[in-house]
Amino acid sequence: MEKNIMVSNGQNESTTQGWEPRIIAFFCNWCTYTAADLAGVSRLRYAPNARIIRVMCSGRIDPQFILDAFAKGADGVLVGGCHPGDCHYMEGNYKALRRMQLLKRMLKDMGIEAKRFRLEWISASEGERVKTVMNEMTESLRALGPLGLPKKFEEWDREIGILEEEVLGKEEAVHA
Amino acid sequence: MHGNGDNGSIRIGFYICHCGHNIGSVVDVHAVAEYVKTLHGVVLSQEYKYMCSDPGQELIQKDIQEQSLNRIIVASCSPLLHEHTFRSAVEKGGLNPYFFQMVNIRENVSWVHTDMQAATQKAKDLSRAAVQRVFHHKALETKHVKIHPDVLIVGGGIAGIHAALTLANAGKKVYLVEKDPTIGGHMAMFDKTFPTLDCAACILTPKMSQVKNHPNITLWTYSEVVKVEGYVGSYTIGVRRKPRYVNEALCVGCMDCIDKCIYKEGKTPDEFNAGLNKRKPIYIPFPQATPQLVVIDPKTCIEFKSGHCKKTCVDACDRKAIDFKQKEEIKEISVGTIILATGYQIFDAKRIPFYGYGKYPNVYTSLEVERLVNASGPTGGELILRDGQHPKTVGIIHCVGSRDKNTNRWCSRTCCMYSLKLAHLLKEHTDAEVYNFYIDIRAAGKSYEEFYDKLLDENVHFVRGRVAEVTDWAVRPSEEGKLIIRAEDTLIGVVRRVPVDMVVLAVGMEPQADAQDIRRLFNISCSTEGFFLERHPKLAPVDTFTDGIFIAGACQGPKDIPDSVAQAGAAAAQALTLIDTGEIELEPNTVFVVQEECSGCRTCLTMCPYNAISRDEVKQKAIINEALCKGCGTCVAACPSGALKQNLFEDEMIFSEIDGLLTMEQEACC
Amino acid sequence: MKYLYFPGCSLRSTGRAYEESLLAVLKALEIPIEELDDWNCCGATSYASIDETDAFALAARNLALAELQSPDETVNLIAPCSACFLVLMKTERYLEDYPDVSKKINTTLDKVGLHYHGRVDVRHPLDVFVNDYGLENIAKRVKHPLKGLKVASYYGCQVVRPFKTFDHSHYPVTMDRLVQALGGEPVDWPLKTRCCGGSLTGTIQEAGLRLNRLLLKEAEKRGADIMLTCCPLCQHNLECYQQRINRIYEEEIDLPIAFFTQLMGVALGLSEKELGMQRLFKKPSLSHITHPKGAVVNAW
Amino acid sequence: MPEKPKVALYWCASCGGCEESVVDLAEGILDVVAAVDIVLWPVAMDFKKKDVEAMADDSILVSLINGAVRTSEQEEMAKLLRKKSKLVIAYGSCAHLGGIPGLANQFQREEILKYVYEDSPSTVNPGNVRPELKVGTNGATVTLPSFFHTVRALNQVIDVDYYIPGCPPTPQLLKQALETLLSGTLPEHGAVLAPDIALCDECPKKETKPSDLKFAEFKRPHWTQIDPDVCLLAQGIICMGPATRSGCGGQCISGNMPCTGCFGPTSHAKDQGAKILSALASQIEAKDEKEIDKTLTTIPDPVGTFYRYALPTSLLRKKVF
Repeated sequence: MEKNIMVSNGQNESTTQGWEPRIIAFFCNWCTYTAADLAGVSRLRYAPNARIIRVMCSGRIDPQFILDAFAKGADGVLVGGCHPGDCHYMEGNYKALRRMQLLKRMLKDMGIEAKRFRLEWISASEGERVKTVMNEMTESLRALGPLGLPKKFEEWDREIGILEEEVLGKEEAVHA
Repeated sequence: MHGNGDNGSIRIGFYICHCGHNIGSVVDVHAVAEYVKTLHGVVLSQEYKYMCSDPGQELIQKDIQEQSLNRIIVASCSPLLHEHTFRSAVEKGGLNPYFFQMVNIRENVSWVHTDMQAATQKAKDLSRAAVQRVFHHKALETKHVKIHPDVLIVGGGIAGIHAALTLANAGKKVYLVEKDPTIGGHMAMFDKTFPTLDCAACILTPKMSQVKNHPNITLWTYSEVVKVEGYVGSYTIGVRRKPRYVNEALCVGCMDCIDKCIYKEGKTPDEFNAGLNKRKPIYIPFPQATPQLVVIDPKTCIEFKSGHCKKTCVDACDRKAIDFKQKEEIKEISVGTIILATGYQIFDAKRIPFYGYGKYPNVYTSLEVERLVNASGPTGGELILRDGQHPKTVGIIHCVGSRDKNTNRWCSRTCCMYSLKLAHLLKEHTDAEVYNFYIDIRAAGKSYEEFYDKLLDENVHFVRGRVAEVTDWAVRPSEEGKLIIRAEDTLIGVVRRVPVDMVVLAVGMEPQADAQDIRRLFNISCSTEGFFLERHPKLAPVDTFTDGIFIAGACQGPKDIPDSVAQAGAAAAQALTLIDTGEIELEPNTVFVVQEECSGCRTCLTMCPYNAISRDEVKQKAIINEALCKGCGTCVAACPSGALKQNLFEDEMIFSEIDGLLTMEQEACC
Repeated sequence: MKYLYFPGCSLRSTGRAYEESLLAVLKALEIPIEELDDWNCCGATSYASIDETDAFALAARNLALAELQSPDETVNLIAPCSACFLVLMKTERYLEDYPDVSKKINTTLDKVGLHYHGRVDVRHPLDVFVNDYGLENIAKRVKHPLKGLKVASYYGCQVVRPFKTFDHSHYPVTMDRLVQALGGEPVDWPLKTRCCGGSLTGTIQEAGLRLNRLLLKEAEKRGADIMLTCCPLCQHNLECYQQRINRIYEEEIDLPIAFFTQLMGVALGLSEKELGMQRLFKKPSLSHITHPKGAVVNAW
Repeated sequence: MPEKPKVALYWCASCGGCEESVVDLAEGILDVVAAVDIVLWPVAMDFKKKDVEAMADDSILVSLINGAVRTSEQEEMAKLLRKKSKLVIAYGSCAHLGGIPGLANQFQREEILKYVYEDSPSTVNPGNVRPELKVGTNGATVTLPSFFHTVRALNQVIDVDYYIPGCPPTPQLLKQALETLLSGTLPEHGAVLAPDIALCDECPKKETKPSDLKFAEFKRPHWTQIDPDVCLLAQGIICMGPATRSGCGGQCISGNMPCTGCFGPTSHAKDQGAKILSALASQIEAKDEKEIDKTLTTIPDPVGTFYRYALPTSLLRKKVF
């Protein structure tokens, strides 16, 4: 029982079988999403693990989206915007940068590995970059293993309503 | 209108496109369609060969009416390509176009993945996300903005000139801004043009003076755009007019002042003659310069450097046109559309040291040779080399700074043809032996190949091989004092050493040095190699990703004169379309405030670069000026209490996408 | 940061003067180096032509050792001999660019308890002197400017090709700039990177000699007083076969061939002994430089 | 006379402040007592679990439960009261959002036990003894509740009908709540019984906030002389007001202290911390990454600051180990 309740680091065998990282990518319409299209037009091949959500500007990306993605089961989140100084809306990417810098610190404090969240500036012409980033991130997540928050939530909640006996048994174990 | 069926039911129609084999060969389209059928709210889910085709679109319209669908999803290519197409189809079907959602399973899936299972899974996920998203879609009004009828054209080369005249003749007011003292661009420097061999000046100068005299064209040379504000339909442009130190209104271009300059000889390399001769500090770029105005170059003028010049020029001018006090001025204009025709720069041959440019005097760039053979050039058209000789043998090296990983990878498209032209002219001027060293001869153009044949008949030599080096290292007596071109003749498979008197480097075309700054200023994109990026390589070659800004000529990529002119016409036509429509549709993706949810905390006020958000000081709440809002949504993400919403990108829509993408059956991960 | 030093076999045999002068100069410039422990043959060009993978493994061992020996994030490994420089760098790049190769090589290395992680940066002394230490700093320490000395810099085929490294692959200038900084006069000659015949002088001698002759004659024709090399084999070929070339082709070539580090040393005021000058067959006459007053002592 | 509606008050993982707030009704409490029958209130009255067990299901009109759920006992009582009550109200930040105890979700259970029973400076426990869950003394077995790995808000354990936010809730809110309930016109299930708009709306310093606020650094209240008449954010002090539900009357602000967010987010935000993070970070002055980080170092504990009351009900709920 203890094992199940103790939160695993996500590496436990049951989850890693045939497991593939799941990435949610938020791309800005003008640079990074266009770059992804370019990657397509250029028939660059990259890992199929990311799912792109298009927003008009990286400035639209609300930290809630990123946390929600993790909470719903993403193993990694990728945010793509125009290079600093190149924002289609002048400053949106700077606002994004500021938020993401703070968010990174918070994620760290919440025990989510730095490699699971990535902010990338990719201009409309950098299709190659999209490919590289997608592959790199997929690889580093594969190395990290699943984050699997939904699974963890279940595990955490399993302790609700377990029978007193089990708790006692466990408690003794702790002391022995 | 919520646009939902009776009792508010959501009725989704889902269409997935094979796009021929583009999607069908990688994504199991049928499986996806079947899967989507099982999703909540989906009334109809079907596959089709080409959704963007008329039958495809009619399909949607039919189903909307017959099955009273109120949400439409098409899984096909990128929304950047066909979103508009399908939205209008939906509208024709009698449904508000914004109940439509597009799923990109081509650029984002089938074109970038090979594993069918993974690709199909990804397509399913993206589709599921869209299905969940459309539940939150709302009916929206398309916004329209008026188009200011005036046009700004940046760059006075042949492309800019042609675009300006086309628009002006159509009765539109045009501002033509050129950074140099005269218009004409590179074409004005050329001697003859391929393949027709008519002289560049003869066909260009008339157009130049037309520009000068056209009532609808305001020509600002020696000027630069320094500010671009606003958006399609109403741009505010700031133009810096650099001081010529010569009063434009008074100067008639008689050039007396130039003769009287205390400099008897020129001291500065003459830009127009590619630096082959020297000009004075006070000069006119070239005889047919337009406008016919004198310029003073403060960098070299004694008066500006020391302040103790006799100012003989001032006395020479009976119209008192010379004005050392002249200051730069900033003009502000309003236009609705912009055409960028900023051209190109030639490849710097010094970057390939082993071709000896700048080291051996008799190595020239093609542009220098244009001036050298030109009647109005530094030598009056006589072919005298830097060391005073008349060349008996000339070698032309193709693809200098083109098709080369070490410099530029692209083909500059014009070099083959102008090299042939130069070969012809050189023979004409000197009857020297002319050798062309080429990788391939690219004579793809109307009567280009024929021109190539003609040159073959003129006994110009063609050596197929990339030149290894140009050297003065003589190994045979016959090579002493000559330049030796070493290249493998790949047709006979031997390395040849060809001694010549003159080497011509057919330099390639590059993006302007300031292309990146221009790009930022006008808020458009550049492609990898640095040329301006068109909206679509085939379907929107002169549009950019910024509405109302078009590109023409070599700033978009290497081009010869005919192509540049054609593109300039196209750009002008695009601008005309906007102007004559009078208004343009804008994405209604603007932001709105839910008044009763806004606490008036002012966070959003600091977010908007367009000052679209202000504060109602009575109600103490934020208000959005829709006209100014560009729809980036930065303020929405910043609103700490969720009181701001962005049309088409409301939080619920994005959360439901995230949810749709991730709430997958665990086992079927990617 | 300190540099690791990979001598290679030549610098302990035919190229001893190179090692002696290199170490002397590094010492004079106070550039800290440390010899790579337990280094082995780089495999040169010959091994790769027999079995490339084995050759990679052989060279990779040195790279792995370098990582063991240095804590630096990027390990700067100096390889003075052109062949070593090229082979080590080539190996490093292959391991970087081709995962399958590096996997194979590393499984081999693992057997002897080694592993290469890709931290090594193979450097040429020219690169280190000019780009790390800096020409200004070198110029500052020059005691005897090589006034009026016309120098033909010869790079040979391996240091700048096939990989783009610290200089232009067709027209390198690093050594010329160095010579300038030392107060000498670089002669412009177009044969800087042309083949010296390599091992041909030992195998198909006629071909080898012909190639050397071209280089030597052109250098003399361009008025060079001395030719500098950065490769033991080039130096050997160009110096040792001059008499034979003169005999066979009826030439009168008489051109001293030195290692660039030797001339550096002279300018920095080091003694001929320290610079291994005595090992040269043709001693350049530099007394006017080392003893500008024209003092009696004949430097050599 | 007709039977008065029954009311139960219970406390789980909480500080007792919520109980105080009930007493803060002052003489108003009398009207309450007059209007209702309090059937359980451990802090004030001597009723036992068995008394509640004895009652018929749904026989209690409303149970006001404060405190988060951290032990098996709290879980048990919450479930019991749910069974016996028509309505359950999560009373106060801890029951509503997890509250201050919820910050413990940044640590592992064992870390906490070890600290409390072994490492804390105030601990004198030579044998490192820990409480036994089950002790047998002459035949009888005494048991203690077990300590969960995770702190939970009430609605993560049982179904909750309404929420009264606040640390503690204001007497006014309680009064209004009771009045509405007794009036019989019930708000929709799951409603938070406070205005659904951020605190700035009722903030006394609202109009002193500039429209072009930029942060070069963030100050902590004790670092600076706070100007009582100016918006705290304008003074560089982190105030959760913009991301926090109003209804408290801006007590802290009036007391010249920043809002720490005890009323939780409005219904339009999913995650209070993420929202204030976004709002504040967006207004940082610096543009370059290093500079931005420099400004950010002046927020020593983002999680503790932005999720002081709402960690267990935030999107991530708990630190991942």
